[in-house]
Amino acid sequence: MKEGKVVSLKEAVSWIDDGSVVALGGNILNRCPSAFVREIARQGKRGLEIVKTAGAYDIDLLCAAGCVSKVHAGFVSFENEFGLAPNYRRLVEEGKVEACEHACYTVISALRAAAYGIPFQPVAGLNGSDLPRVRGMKRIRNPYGRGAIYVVERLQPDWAIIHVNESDSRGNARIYGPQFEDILMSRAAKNVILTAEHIVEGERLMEHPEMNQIPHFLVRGIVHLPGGAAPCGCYPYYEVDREGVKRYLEYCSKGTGVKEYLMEVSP
Amino acid sequence: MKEGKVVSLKEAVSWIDDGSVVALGGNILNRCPSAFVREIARQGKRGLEIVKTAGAYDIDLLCAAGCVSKVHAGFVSFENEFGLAPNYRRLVEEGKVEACEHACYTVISALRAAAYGIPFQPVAGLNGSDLPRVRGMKRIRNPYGRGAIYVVERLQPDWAIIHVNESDSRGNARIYGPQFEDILMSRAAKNVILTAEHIVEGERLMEHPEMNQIPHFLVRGIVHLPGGAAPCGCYPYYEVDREGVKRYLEYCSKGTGVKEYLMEVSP
Amino acid sequence: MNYGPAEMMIVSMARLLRNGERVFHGVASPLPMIAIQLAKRLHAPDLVYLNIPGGVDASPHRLPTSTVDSLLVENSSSLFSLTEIFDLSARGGLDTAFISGVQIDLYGRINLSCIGDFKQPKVRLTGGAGSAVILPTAGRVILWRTKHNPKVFVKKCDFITAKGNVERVITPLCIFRREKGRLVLESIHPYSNLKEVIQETGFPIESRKEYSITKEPEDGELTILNQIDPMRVRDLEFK
Amino acid sequence: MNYGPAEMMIVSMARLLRNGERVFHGVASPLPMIAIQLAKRLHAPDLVYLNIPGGVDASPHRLPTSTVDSLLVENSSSLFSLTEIFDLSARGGLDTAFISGVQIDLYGRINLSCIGDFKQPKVRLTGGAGSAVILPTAGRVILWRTKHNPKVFVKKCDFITAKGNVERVITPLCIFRREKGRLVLESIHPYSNLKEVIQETGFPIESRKEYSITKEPEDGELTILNQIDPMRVRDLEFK
Repeated sequence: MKEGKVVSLKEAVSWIDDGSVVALGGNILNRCPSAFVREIARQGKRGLEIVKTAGAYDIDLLCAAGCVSKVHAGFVSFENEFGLAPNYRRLVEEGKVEACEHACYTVISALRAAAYGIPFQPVAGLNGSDLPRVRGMKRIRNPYGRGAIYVVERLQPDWAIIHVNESDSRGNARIYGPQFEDILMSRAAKNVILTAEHIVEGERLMEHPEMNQIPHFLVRGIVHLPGGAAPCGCYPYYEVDREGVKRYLEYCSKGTGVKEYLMEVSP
Repeated sequence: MKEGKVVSLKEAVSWIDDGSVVALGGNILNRCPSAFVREIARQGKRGLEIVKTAGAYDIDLLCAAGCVSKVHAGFVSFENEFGLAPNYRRLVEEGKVEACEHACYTVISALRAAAYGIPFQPVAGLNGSDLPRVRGMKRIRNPYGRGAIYVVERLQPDWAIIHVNESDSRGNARIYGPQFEDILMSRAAKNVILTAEHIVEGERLMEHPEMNQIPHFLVRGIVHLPGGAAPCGCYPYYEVDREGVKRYLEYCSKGTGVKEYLMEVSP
Repeated sequence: MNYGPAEMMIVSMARLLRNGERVFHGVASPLPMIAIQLAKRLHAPDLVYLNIPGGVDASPHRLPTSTVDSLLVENSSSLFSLTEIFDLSARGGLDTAFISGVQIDLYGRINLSCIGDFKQPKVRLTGGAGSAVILPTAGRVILWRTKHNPKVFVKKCDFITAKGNVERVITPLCIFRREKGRLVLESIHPYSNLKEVIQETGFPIESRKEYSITKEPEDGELTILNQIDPMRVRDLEFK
Repeated sequence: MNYGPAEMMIVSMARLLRNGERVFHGVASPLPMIAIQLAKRLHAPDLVYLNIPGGVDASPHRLPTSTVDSLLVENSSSLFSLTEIFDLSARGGLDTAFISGVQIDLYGRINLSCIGDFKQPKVRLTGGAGSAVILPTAGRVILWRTKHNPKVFVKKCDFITAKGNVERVITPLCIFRREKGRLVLESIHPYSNLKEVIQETGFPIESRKEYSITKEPEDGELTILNQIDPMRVRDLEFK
């Protein structure tokens, strides 16, 4: 089935220019495009802007590897069991990465603006928060009545990188279980790269077209990466590899940790 | 299975007050809540505002029965085989029904504003159309850069009436095949009434929760109405009853046609 | 092989479609529905076919008489709803859309709303469906209308429902191309002539010198058209 | 039966939940995740449980250590994504949300963004996740924090990540209720006392006279809690 849009991991990552805006699918430690992210780090991309509602391993690793200039996210941390994202935190504190903090819903709204072809999207809430001030979110008058509402600026990723359960060689793809913001990302981004647990026959996917949330014509390339979310989980195939996450964090607690980590982990 | 939120057709229709804003699911002659619409006509509701991207039988019948004050829609007609919607057309021409013409996408955008809890929704396009002028759609400046964009006002239906393939007695429901704008309507409306081909065990629907597009907590009531879309079709169970549509149009071509039609057709 | 305006129009539409592009037709659109299937069978197998029921690359076992029929999800590769199609067009991702008009003016502006005044119409029409958004946002729009007379091709629309990126207009008599914002005669179908086109068109025909004769439908095109539409759904638009 | 702050907090949260209401917890929220399951087993079987993976009324076969784990779609009645939950809250349809804060001030405003200046932080925190939208739009917000000291309950947040409809704050020592915009002491947990609460709170404790002692967790509550959380996922928040 190596045909159609299926390419190697190296090639797909080579498409991404320094300075690109890259949306990463999944959420925290679930169905992240982890292997793809490691290859970005290995290829030494620079100045990327990362877009995600809530990230951990993927964002932290890219920060550690020096790939990132800005992070547009609502939440960056490993949650209670593993704690704060050490590299993201350090690099923001050192002024080397800019934390473009969003409410998760403002990431969603900014992606909606991109998907809907409009320059901004009104969003409920935010009243009383300091975020609009420090992040330059505007408030505009309701032209149909009283009141005003915050609007967030369009955020159009150059790339959405989405790890899916199944794809055919043209890019018709399925996610089983939680989709998080991945479907919206696939619409908002200029280009989509899928990393897929399984490359399957298109005929089988066509038996239930309503389950194929990503249509082929939005997809630029597909990388066959079984286990490609690890150490994050990929429902329903495998859970979070907690030892794997710990190993990443242990490497990070050493000096030149991420380089060594990337040499040890494959792909 | 007559339990939970399952009620009679009469009761569900009795909930709808005169003057309500009612969104109707389906599209043209597909999966419309036809039996529900006929009961609205029989109960003699008045002053309803109907919301739908593209309607035919349902909108025309409600207009004929004197139930409608305004129609918010992008398209009202039976398409090529059956022609224009005769009662809608006549009553708009007589000034008795107001044609609040939308582009279909502005209906969608106005419903999105309701679903997103915002007073208006920006929408691409409309440039050069007379619709914004006659319909009072405003154009506002982009606060993040150059240019301006049309925004449409929120349109929040009091009710969304949606004919589904399957529902359990709590209102977890499934549509097979084309969903049209029904899922958005279920989010935009204050209340949802389902008419269902089949009332099924919740346990069965829970085997594939991702296929249940309408969650129970949005649903106020369910009416068990096998064949309830006829003469419209309900994929994959039955196609459009073209003789049934013709019969409706034949009754309409007589003087007091719709009253007689409603006596003949059941439910 | 025999052909009439229906076949000439469908073949003309199909020839305009390119392999790989994303093409949409809406409600009440039998000719585009058939033209898209024809193009996919001829030169554009990878054309991405989008429609209101949401089937991507649908290939129904028979053609429906309604172009929003649920049959148009059969053998699809995924579902992509009307809402998604509008979003796609709004963000610049829809290449080609087919739209009709009850009135069409020299600038390719269309009226699908009313004859007479909008608020007190002499005739209330269907409404423009998605046209007011599609015309300005799609990469190109191919207009068509199965009647060619001065009531359709008018000096001035009673109401401008939509205006935008019209590239061509396919009629039973001819094909117009839009150049510098105005419709110019591109070709006249073999069974018509310049006199008839001028007589049946309410706006002045410009650039007469450069028009050609539309290439007749080829036997191969007509054979496949008849395979796709053996029940002549196409005739519905000519009733 | 034995109980500590974890049990006291979870039981306190669960008691606040009402049958039939729509309740959401987000990321890094073990105590609310457990409290919701407890309430559903006790007095609120029809509580509508919403979470980030999107499971509606999920009932996982075991509790995950992450509260965005895909296990939280198990045995759901439908999927309702985070985007949908925000929309629901935005349109006034979310009844109750659980949110935490690294700093919480007298007005129930929270900081999850930074210690020090936002642009040049001394400590970059996790970020507020959805809180800046949830606090103003949800019907009510129940804040919780597993540490109660003057660094958490502060006179002034370094940064206001979110402000809004906070109804109660559950801490290891006490429960605050928000009245006329300010947090007032509602009850002190049986193992603590007023002196300790005052000492560990950075803002002045108001309306001291009317506070009560939190009702101890009952054996029935603790039994079910232990059935739900036999592996003591709840302790993760106290590390």
